[in-house]
Amino acid sequence: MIGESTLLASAFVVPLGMLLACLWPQARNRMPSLLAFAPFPALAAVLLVASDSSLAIGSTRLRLTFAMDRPGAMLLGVSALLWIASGAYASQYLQGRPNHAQFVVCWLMTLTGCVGVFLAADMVGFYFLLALLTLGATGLIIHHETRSAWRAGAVYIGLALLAETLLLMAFVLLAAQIPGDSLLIRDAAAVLSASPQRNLILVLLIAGLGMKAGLVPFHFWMPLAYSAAPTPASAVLSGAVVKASILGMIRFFPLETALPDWGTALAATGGFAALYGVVIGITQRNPRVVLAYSSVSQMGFIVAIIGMGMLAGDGRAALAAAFYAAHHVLVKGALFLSVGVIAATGSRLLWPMLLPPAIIAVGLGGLPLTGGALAKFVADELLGDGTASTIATLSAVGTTLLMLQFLRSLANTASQDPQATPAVGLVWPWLATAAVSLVVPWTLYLTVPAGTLPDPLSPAVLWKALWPVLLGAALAVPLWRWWRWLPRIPKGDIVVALDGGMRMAVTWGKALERLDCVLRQWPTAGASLLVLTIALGAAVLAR
Amino acid sequence: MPEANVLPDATTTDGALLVLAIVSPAAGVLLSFVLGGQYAERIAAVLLPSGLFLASIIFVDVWRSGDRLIYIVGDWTPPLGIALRADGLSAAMMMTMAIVICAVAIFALADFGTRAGSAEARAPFAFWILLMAIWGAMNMVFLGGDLFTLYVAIELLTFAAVPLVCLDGRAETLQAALRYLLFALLGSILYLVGTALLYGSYATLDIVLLSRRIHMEPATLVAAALMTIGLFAKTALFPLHLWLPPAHAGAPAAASAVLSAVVVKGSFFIVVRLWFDVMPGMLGPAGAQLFGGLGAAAIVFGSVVALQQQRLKLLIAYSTVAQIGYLFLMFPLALDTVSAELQSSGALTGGMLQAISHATAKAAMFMAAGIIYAVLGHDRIAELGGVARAIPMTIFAFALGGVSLIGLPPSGGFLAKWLLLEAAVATGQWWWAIVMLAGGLFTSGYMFIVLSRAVAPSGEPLKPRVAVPRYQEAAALALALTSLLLGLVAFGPVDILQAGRLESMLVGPR
Amino acid sequence: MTIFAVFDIGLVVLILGIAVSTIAARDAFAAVIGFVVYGLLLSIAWVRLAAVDVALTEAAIGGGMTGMLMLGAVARLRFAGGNDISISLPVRFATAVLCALVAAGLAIAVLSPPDAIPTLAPMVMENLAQSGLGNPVAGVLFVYRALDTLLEKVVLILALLGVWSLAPDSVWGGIPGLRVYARRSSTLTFLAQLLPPVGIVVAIYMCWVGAKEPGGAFQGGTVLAAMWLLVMIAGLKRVPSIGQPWLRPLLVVGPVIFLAIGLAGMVLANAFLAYPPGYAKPLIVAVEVALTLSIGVALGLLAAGPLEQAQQQ
Amino acid sequence: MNAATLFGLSGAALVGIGLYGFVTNPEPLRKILAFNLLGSGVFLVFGVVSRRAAASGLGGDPVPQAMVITAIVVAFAATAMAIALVLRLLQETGRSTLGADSPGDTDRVSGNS
Repeated sequence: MIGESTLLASAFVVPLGMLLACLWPQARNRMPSLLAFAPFPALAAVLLVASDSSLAIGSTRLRLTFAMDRPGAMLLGVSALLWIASGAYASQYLQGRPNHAQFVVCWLMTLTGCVGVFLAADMVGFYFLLALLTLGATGLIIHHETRSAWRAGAVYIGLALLAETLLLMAFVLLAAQIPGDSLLIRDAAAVLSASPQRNLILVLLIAGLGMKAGLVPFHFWMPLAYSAAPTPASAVLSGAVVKASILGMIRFFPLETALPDWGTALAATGGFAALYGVVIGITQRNPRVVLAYSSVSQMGFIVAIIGMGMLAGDGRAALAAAFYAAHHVLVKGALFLSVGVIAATGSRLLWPMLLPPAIIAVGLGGLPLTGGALAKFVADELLGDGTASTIATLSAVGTTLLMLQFLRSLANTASQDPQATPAVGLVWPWLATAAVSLVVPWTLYLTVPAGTLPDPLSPAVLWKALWPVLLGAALAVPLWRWWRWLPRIPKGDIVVALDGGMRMAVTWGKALERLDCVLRQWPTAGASLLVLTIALGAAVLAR
Repeated sequence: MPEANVLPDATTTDGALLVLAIVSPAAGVLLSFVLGGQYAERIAAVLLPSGLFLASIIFVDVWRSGDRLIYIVGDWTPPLGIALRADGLSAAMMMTMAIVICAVAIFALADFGTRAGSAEARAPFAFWILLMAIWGAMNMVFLGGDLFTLYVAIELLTFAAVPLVCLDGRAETLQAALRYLLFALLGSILYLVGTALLYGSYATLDIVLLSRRIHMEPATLVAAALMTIGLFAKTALFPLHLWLPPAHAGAPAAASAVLSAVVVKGSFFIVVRLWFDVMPGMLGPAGAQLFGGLGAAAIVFGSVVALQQQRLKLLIAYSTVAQIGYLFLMFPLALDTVSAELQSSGALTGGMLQAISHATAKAAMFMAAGIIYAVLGHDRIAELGGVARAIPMTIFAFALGGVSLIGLPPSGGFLAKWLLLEAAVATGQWWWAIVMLAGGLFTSGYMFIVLSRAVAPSGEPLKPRVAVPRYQEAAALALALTSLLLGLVAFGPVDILQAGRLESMLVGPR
Repeated sequence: MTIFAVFDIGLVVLILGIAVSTIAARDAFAAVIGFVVYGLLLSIAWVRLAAVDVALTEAAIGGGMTGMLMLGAVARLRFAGGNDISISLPVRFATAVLCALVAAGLAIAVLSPPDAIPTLAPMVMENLAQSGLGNPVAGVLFVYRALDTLLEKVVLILALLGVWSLAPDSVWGGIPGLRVYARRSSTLTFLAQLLPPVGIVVAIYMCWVGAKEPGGAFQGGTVLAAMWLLVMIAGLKRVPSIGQPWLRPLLVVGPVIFLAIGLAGMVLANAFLAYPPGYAKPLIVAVEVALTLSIGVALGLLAAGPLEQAQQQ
Repeated sequence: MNAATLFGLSGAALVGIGLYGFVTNPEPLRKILAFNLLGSGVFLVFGVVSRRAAASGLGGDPVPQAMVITAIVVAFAATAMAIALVLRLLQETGRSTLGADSPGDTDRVSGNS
């Protein structure tokens, strides 16, 4: 239907148009107040476009296809909500700050990429929009232009481009397998499990998407980036942007066919990351860094869900992972926004202002009746009763603990001025996100036919969710008592290893440069020419 | 072989356009030379755009018909005479070079513009004539159907390029020009031996005739090796790149753009002609791997050394060294594993697209570097701070050029990389894929270094030393955008690169 | 072994010997002198190869003009400091081996001609009558491969432009820095007065005869250039400034006429660079005459070198 | 061995000699000289190609001869340009060297000085 494809197209064309409009200075100056409106077409598309409708641009032989599938729609919808709220937050945030033009451009670039990736149905489009996303996100991370921001940006873009390189290789390998000229992700996923290069492709996909998703050991960019970026940017980066890679996993991995080896490996990595994030996170003092480690943990958990799906060949994992991710989009976004709000709040208003983040933070650990509990409930079905389930419970305990640590560090960052009140323009987007994060998971649960209300509300389920939270809360007491004995781990933990690598790379680079110097001298170059002539002659002779 | 002596070649309708493409630059050179510096710019201003128009007509003609345009010069068919032929490769390259040269001409108005009524000045006089000469020489390279004509064409190219290097007369550029000239002469003389040997064996140097007659024998082998390496030297393929960095980095910005974007492609194009058209079956796996190995080494060395440069123009020059490497990866990738012949396949299309997208992107980057130099009075990368705020459009153009070099969609670089990677996968040569991907990462590395410096704030507000004319920035941006959107040719005329190649594909060596 | 064979072997040995000594000579001046002798010997070799046209060209340009150019440069470079590092013996040796290998490859190629040696000579002769020319080389240059010849003229103009463009801005429009012997040496003056009339006659003859016998525009032009240079060096005539109004038209007249006739061929004959039947010979002679002039001036100015003095007002 | 082959071989040898001089001799003028030797070797190869293809009463195939004439003129133009460059370099710097390292690298200490 024409109307549907127009709507689908407008989802990413509108932000793109706004991005291009930034070429004119007048438009650039007015853009901050319009940021919140950019994601509306995407939201409209999610609500109005039927699932499985698609839009193709280009010739028959090579084209870009956009389509709405169910996990994509779910993630796009909640992401659009977060983008709207954060956009509104940003327009207040930018007031009176320098260089907002740069911020706006990067913001719109990231938004276009984010929406586009959620809708992209072919590999070229996916790759392109992912690249756009990366470039925009890098711009957001370095926005403050401090030394640490530059470092975070460099680490981020380096890793992201490496990830995209791996993905490109995987895509080309997949394209070679697909019969005909199709480049659709759907067709790629279909041929993957039977492909002779399956293992290579899977390694490339897991590494590539894992890097972008912050899967341990590629997680180190997250704490750096999220603590360096401006608050609204951190919110969308941690909430919406990283989900692009989760969606990539859902779309590319052959979840319908059981691949036990790969499933186990993925689930184990994810589970490890879920716990690792907690363990490192509780040693941190900066609330943003704590949240970043929580993201490491949560993303690990989502990967574990996908891994379990692969292990069992259970297609439901796609929806479950998307559902869990959708919840995380909103919660993480709201929590990052609260960092900004609390920093502008004085002691007078502090306690009431801490309440909303407290609820949704602990909800992330699985507090009954929150979206978090619901997400965990949906995931539980896939995790079974074995090790995976134990890890899930451990992760719930740990997450609660981590979230309490977050709240504590958050309270410490409150404004020095006791009378300080945050601007209204900051507060309402934040409150709205928090409220939405509580309501939307339930709405989704009911509209996307996954189950009915009584299931997650039965007492057994409620208790199963509650006790890890209580245990986590109880553990917080000894943690804080002996907190100063904990080791001080720099944010990004293993990133320090990168410095050593850099030094080595520089040494190698210097060596190559010296060699180049020698090669560029006349006699050497002349001799090279002669050697090459002889070598080519020999090579052609040997034909 | 009596039938091989008679060519089906005959001048096609519109073949006269090919003559025009060669004659009009030549006439421009002669006319400007005699009328003097006051008119050189005006003549160029008329001829270069009409050259672009001409190139587009030829392009559309070839694309529509899917076949070659041919012109038999003097009505003497080869082997006695010379034929001009435009196949898809020539048409696409002609079009690209015309676009680049026109953009460079617009850019150069600022530095080499002549005021009406003033006395003849050296640099503008030389520049405009040399620019037209380069344009004509490139057309000759693309259209020439005879290996000796191609020799004259690349000599013409060299003689036009060398003075451009030292147009500002500083001692170091004179030295760079001398290096360039001497090494290029070595290259062309090696090429010339090859033509002598080939003529000795087949009594023709016509490309189509040769492709039918050629077979493995000692003289052909020696000729192939000498000609190829000679052309490598002129293309500055690693490790024969000694002349390129100082020459390209030292020349005035407009000249650097032409040298890097256009001139090196001339000798490269002849390599393609030689191996894909004249002797597709001669290279063999070992030779193809040698080509690929040199290309890979160029990518690694060029990129790593570029990463360590302290001056922007040198960095871009080394990036050219690396990008030239990409062009040679297509040889092993185009080699058909069964017939051991170079096939006009996706790899060829990818390689040529790489050449085209590099031409546009690199020209844009050199222009941007020239503007930066003009504004700051230096091009030290460490001190670029604040420049992005002073001249945002220029930095944007530079960044877009970088996007194309890195190979992000929708740039032409992406499409090229995709096609080459596809070929690598199809032929199971994964090592070239690794090199290509690593090269992309290196490229993003040096682009990040430059852009992060440019975006960073400066200590004190930057006072541009000169006011940069708007059209200069626009020329750079236009080229960068061309390069960025080049990937969209996938929706349209990408097939043109294969146009008119059927025949030479079918008649390989026996 | 015939007398010719002995002569050939002797010639080759001599050529190679001088070539080696030219490379090995410590003194640049000696090397250049060696090179001039070498050029003359080489033109004898070309006569032995039955290529009198080439022999004339080689003697005039390869030996004569190039040698003169080099001698002029050596004289100036005499006191130039150069501190290029010399190359170590092992590297020299390795390079020598590599060069020997490449030369050996070339030798193998030369030694293994195809069984039936292909040639275009019959085809050239068959069609030569149409053009009315008697010299097959001129036929190739001006009829069959006229495009190459035309382009090569453009190359010449471009090289000259390149040389001029090296000038510092201050002397643009000035005078090439040909070394002029202001103190008149009697022999030089005598020669400069005696030779030019003879040379001009020779040049005209060469140009004219080129249509049917060896000789032609190149050779004629070179003789013309040599005479002009002689006169200038002797100080009998001033070196012209490049701004002279007659200079540039003279330089391009050859290629322009060539180009014009070529283009006219598209209308009057049936192709670019084709001659209307019956008019081929006069047209070619006209082109040759114009080219002789242009080549003469171009070669002379190329030899005169870059600009060094501003034009005196 | 006939005369043509003899000259052809000497052409090959001259190419070798010229290449050696071109690569190893540091002075630009001597390189130019070596280039001319190399070039004349190449021309001799054309000569032998022409000579051995003698037919139709001609002493050699005229096509390669014509090519050599073209090439000689081009080589002369190249020599003139190179010498002009050397002389200009001398004028500017008082020296005539190609520089051991790339002259563009003024910011960096050259690798071998």
